[in-house]
Amino acid sequence: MNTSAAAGTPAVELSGITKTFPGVVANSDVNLTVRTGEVHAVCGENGAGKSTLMKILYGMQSPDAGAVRIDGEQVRFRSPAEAIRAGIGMVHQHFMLADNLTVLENVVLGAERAHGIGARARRRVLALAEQAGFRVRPDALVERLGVADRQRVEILKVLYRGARIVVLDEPTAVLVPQEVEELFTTLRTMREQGFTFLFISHKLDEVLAIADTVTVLRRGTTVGTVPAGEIGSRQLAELMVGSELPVPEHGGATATDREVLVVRGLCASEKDRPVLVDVDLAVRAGEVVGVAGVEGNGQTELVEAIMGMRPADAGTVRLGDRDLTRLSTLARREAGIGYVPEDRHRQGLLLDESLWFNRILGHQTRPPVARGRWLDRRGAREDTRRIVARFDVRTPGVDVDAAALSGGNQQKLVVGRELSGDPVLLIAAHPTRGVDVGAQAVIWEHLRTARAAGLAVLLVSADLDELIGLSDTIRVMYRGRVVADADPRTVTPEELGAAMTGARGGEDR
Amino acid sequence: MRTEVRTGTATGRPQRARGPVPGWAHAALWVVVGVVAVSFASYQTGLPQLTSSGTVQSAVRLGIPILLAGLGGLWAERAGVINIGLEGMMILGTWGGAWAGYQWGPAAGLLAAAVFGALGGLVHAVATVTFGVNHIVSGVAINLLGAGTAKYLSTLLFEPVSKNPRESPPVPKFDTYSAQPLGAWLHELENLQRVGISDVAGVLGGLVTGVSPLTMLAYLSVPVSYLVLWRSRFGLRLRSCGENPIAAESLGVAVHRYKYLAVVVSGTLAGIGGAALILNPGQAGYLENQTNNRGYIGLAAMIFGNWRPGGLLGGAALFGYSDGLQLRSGGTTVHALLLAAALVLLVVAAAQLWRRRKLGAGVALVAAAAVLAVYLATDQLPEEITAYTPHLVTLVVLGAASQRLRPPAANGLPYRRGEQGARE
Amino acid sequence: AKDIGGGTAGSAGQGCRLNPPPVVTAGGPVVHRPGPAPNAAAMKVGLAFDIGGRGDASFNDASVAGLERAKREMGLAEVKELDAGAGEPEDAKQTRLRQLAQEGFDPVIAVGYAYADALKIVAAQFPRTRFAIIDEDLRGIPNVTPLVFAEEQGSFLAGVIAAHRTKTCHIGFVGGVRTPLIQKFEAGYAAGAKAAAPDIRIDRAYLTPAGDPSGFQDPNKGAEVAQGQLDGGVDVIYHAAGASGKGVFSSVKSAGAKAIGVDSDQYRQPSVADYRDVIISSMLKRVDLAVFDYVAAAARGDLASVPEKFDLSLDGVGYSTSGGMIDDLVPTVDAYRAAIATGRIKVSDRP
Amino acid sequence: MSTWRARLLPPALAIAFSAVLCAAVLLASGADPVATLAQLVTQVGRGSTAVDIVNTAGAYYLVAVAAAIGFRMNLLNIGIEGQYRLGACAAAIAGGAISLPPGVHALVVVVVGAAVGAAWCGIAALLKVYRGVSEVISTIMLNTLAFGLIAYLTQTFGVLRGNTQGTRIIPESGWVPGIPLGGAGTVFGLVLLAVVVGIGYAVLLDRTRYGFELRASGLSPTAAAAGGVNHRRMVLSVMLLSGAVAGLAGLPEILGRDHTFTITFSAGYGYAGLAIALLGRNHPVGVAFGALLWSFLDKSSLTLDDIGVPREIVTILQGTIVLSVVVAYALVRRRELAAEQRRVGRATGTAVAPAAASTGGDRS
Ligand SMILES: Nc1ncnc2c1ncn2[C@@H]1O[C@H](COP(=O)(O)OP(=O)(O)OP(=O)(O)O)[C@@H](O)[C@H]1O
Ligand SMILES: Nc1ncnc2c1ncn2[C@@H]1O[C@H](COP(=O)(O)OP(=O)(O)OP(=O)(O)O)[C@@H](O)[C@H]1O
Ligand SMILES: [Mg+2]
Ligand SMILES: [Mg+2]
Repeated sequence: MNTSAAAGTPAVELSGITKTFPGVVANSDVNLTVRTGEVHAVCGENGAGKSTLMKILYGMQSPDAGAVRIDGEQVRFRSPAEAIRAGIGMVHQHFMLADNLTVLENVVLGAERAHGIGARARRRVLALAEQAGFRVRPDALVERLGVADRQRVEILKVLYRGARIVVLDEPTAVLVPQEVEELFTTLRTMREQGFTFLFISHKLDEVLAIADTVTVLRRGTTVGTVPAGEIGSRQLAELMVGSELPVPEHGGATATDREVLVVRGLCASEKDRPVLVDVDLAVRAGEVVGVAGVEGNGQTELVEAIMGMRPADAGTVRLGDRDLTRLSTLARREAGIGYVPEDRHRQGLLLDESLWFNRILGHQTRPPVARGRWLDRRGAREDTRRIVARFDVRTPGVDVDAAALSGGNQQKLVVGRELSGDPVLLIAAHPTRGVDVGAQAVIWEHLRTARAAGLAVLLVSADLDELIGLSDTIRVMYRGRVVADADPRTVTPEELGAAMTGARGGEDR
Repeated sequence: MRTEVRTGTATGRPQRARGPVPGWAHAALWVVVGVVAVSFASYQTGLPQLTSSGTVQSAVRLGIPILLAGLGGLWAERAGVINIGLEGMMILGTWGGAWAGYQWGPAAGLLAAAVFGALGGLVHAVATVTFGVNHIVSGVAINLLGAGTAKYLSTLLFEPVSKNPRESPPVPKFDTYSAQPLGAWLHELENLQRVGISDVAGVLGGLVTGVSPLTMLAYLSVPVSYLVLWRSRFGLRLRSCGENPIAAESLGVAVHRYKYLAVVVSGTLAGIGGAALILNPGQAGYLENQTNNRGYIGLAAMIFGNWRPGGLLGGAALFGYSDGLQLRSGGTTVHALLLAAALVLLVVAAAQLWRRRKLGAGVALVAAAAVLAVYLATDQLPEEITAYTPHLVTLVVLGAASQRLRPPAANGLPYRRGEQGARE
Repeated sequence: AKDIGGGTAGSAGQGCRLNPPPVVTAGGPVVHRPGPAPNAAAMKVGLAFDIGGRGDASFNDASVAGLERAKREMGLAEVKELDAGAGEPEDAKQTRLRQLAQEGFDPVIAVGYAYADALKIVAAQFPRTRFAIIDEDLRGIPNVTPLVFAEEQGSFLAGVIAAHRTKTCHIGFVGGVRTPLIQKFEAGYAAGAKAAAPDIRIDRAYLTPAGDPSGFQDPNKGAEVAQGQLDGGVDVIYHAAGASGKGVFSSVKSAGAKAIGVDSDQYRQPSVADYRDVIISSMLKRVDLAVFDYVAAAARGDLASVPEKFDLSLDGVGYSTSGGMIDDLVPTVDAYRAAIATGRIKVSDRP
Repeated sequence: MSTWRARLLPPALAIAFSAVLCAAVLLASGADPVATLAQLVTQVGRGSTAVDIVNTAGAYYLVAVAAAIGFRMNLLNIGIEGQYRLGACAAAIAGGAISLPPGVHALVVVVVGAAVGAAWCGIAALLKVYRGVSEVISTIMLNTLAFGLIAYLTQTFGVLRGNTQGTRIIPESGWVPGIPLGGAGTVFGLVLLAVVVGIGYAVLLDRTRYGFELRASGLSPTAAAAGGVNHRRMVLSVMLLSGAVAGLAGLPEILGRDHTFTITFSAGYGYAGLAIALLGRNHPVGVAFGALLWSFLDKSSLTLDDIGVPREIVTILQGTIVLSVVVAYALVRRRELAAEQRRVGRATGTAVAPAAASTGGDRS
């Protein structure tokens, strides 16, 4: 299946790249050839080694073995600075921006030699933005920008350094379809101007839409390179995981009439600025309510307000017959809410503690992990073993630190924990973000099972396929309000995206 | 790693960074408010000491070591390294300054103080940057180490000469200079004792008379720090290490090198701050425990100044002023200061009201009333309290203002090269 | 422009309206010393220092000087000094005393009132060892001899000198830490100044309140406080501020005013040699003398002969004339001195 | 299995490294390191040194536990110095002013000490929780202010004995008898208080819900918040607890020996406490060893004058020990995590193969 794509000198040639981290072989004998002026996609499960490979190309990590050739010439980068000098730029999976610096400062950082940090640099930035087809305000603080704007800043950074070869590591993960389309327009414009792109994404339809060639990694090695035109997303998925791609499927309505969560007129603000405006919401037993929205439009705040982590200015939150509005987070959890937070490292886990210790978090007042004011360490261990077995958490035992597990396994532990103790409501924020397809399937399956057993689920996700696939009904948030409802059986991702950007209302409103 | 991708704005719309008034004008306005309040209090109570050039000179002398220590803190923390070891570096500076100073004169003393402070900074850099030790822990250890080393060395090297293990031999001092004829003219104005004019003349006069090269250096280091940190490439890179070192590294910034540099500069400044305790006129040589927590206070001044040179200058000035006042003229003037404080609080209340913050205005108003009541009900404060006026003032002001402070985002976080994504 | 020293203070005014000195009929003080120095060749003396330790140019050094003289004149065999740390706990003081007693030093001299409590305990444990304590009137323990001084009397003379030297009729006192001991200095000084010039104004300040020892260690603060007094019109300052006194001297010097030192003859003290030309006199507290007398009494086995208090009449306190800046005042000051020594003037030790 | 190594190796390495460094310093200044060490060790057997070491270790243990409680939550309570002195002062004033049956009297004194320590630290806690003032700065300022307050209190409520200003003597009913060991001195009865506090600290941390919440908040405030831990309340209560324990530290000396608080009362324990907590890794047992080591160095160093070695070498030793112990911990921790990741990798590497084959929605 290996098709040689080389015609003329390839822009990038990686051969025999091997890189090991303690306990993990991130890359082993990876080969990759990228032609000049193409968009070359790199696909693979979580942890397949895509980012590592790109970081090696970008000089952020040095390979244990293998060679890197740029425009035919063998190079060995010891730092990003050298890669930048060789014309390589990288937009990272996680934005690499300093929030407290301005757009201009972020762009010129590290490349001050080119045009200084003053007026000349500002002119240059504005010119580049124009060339790429978007607008910027050089003196705005980055912390005030939305996700799409931040990504533009990232791309500007790369352009400003005169990169000809641009690595985009999961650039679309946080974008809505419209924004993705804008990005792709930019990429196409630039491809015509002669730029070469390495493009990483988990979303295979996107890959096929933008890429000229696709290389698939599986567990650290290249399993094949194919022209994008010759392959469908199903085959691509099989290449990636060695089997069929799981899709979140709905599995029939199980919703009842019993309202479990009722949110009425919820308002919240941050430093005098409203972040939630008059939100109404209800989730019934056996129902999954999906919340869609571009990041920063109040989903996070909604979840926090329901969990009692953010004070509400007005409105009520009820769980069954109980009014939760004045209760603490812990009391809400005790009342039967499970919570999968959006960032497992920051909010879900104590990375430096053992798995069983992590099992206690959020349940510290309840059996089987506690008895009154005392912890039940044995109970915690045993119940953690149960979760490990039931949720297929791959670990040698429950005494290892959470930090030692891979992301997917960490997330399975979190979901398992939050489904423990018979919750009546689960709030799941991005439950499969950055999780590989295997773990994703496990998590989806468990959500579906619990729903069938009568669990009410509030699902916040940026993955529209996940939202559409799992939800019984979808609410769209924009600027802190619920602006539209959508029926997942009929809505398309594009329509949803339009509602999320406030372009037009959803079907029901 | 924790790259936040949330905008925090419900509207998703980029908001304007600053209000209509630029920061410096804002600051200048508050300085004016302060001076007016103090001259009013001086007029009301008939205590010219509140704005006399002598008091201001005291404030300068007492404030300079704190200013320098604070600048040291600023440099380190802007690069993301918390430096609570300033005290230890300052002690090393005093020892080094005295040791070189008594043998080769004040200029050599200054140099040695800088070098010794820098050495302290280097140790801190090795511990925090290379070994990833918790910054505060390392700082505490450096304070122990600095004190111990200085004591040990002075027993070893000073005692044979000074006959006292806790003291250096006399150290020659810098000469002082005054801006003439400006100084004399201001002095005349001050002596007229006219409301307002004399107050301003006193304050300005105090700033330009009896200035030593070391004081000039300290004055200069404020704008220089600003220019270097905010207006140069070097500074941009340095600050980026304190805001998001991983991003900086990804752009080819040698983060470790900048952190090292910043912490060493930090130590150097603290060391010079130590030198200011021994090489300025009117000061003794090295003396055990003479820094007396000034390093920590410098840190407080820096936080007080919101991690900016201008604000830090304000913090050091406030500290020096209140300390100078209570030392020079004791309880009565500190008591008069209450009147000025009440006045400033009133202005704060008005400003809050203007911004339609009712709660803030109310609190400020109540506080103003309380301070005024204390002022009217007493005619002197107990000496045990006035002796610590600066500390109290710092605490109160921080309590009132610290919510608006904005430390560098990655301040104090451990950073290792190539670590990003290790936990992803 | 470069500043070239010299101030304006002191140029104004003609000084105070002065009282005439007291007329003393019985002549000078009567100092009676017991006979010739005994032989102390078999004696080993232990010395436990207070904070400040050797080289403090104050009472620690003075006690060493006393022992040096004992070595010279009585052939004292061995002296051992142990140093104290700042803020050290009580048991460190006990350990120090115990260590000296255990090693066979006898007598053991505790320098400073900080040893009072420790001495009560250790003295009971070593009933055969003789102890002395400086600056604390510790009575009722058979093997402890207190060596205390009438600081207020010496300070009285300093006050007299200040009153005669001020041109502004305004003088200052700078204390290190507001402790009862330092307040004795203040009390005597004020009393002396008032006795010589009833209209005189006296500014008094302490660098830190009791319990914060940094007041003895912070010359910068000393300088500021003195500067404040000088700017307020003071032109003679007496300090009892330990190492912070350096700061006082430096401010006094740059203002062209005058200073009075404390404890030892500070005019001759190397660490403040830069300022000697403004140190017109020093209040002397003769710890050396007391230590010498005590050792001599111990050598004779006659501790009862150690006076209860080393006061003016015993030359236990006094004033210095080094530098010759108060030579014209000596008759006046001596008159007051005689009046105190003979009990005609009583000096209170409370301000 | 390797955890005991992870616990013991760093301090051992650090002490060895620091000893070598100090030996070099001593050699450079012409002293004999071996003789110095011998002198330090033999001093333990002399006089009351051994008992003094135990007594001071008791106080050190208390301040170190106070520091450790804060450290566990990433709170740096530099104010222990002020808290323990103010606590001791207030407790002594209260003890001297009341008269109660034996036992109860002492208990009241102990409670007052703890309460005042907690209250003083509480100021910093309130400022932090409600006004966002860094506790580092506020506690430093409060330390200095404590000086003034103590001076004021001893002036106002105290008496003058000789040249020493102190509080009224506590009547005998308030004393806590010690364990007399004759010539070797008397072990303070309240050293047992340190033991009790230590056990309480260990149980609290390991076995209780509160301890769990404390550790969780320290490790990740965000995760703790999501897990229902009220961060504000934790900060407040932990600072109060830390202050209360600090407030106890001066009491063994006051109730066991001095029976009054004088302005010359021991100073500097607070800073030592921070260092000891670091040395002992905030662990109840580790801190105990740290306190003993620190106390041994302090007490034995008094003898160094005897052989003409500057006592400050011990301060240098202490500083390098703290610095190198944290470096050693950082290095060992890094190695341990890598080893664990390897272990997980190995363990799951075998599990991956069959699972990968059956990836899909068919597993539950
Ligand atoms: N710095 C590091 N230290 C240790 N292990 C690492 C490090 N960086 C990556 N790994 C591990 O190497 C493997 C490959 O990671 P990598 O980030 O390259 O995967 P990826 O294909 O980009 O995954 P994703 O789709 O989640 O972005 C993973 O198991 C990861 O845990
Ligand atoms: N600093 C910046 N960097 C990148 N893009 C930016 C920046 N500032 C603004 N933009 C983008 O430029 C466009 C214009 O935004 P801007 O804030 O100037 O005003 P606007 O759209 O007129 O706002 P409003 O919606 O209130 O009318 C937006 O799409 C925004 O995302
Ligand atoms: Mg990746
Ligand atoms: Mg990843």
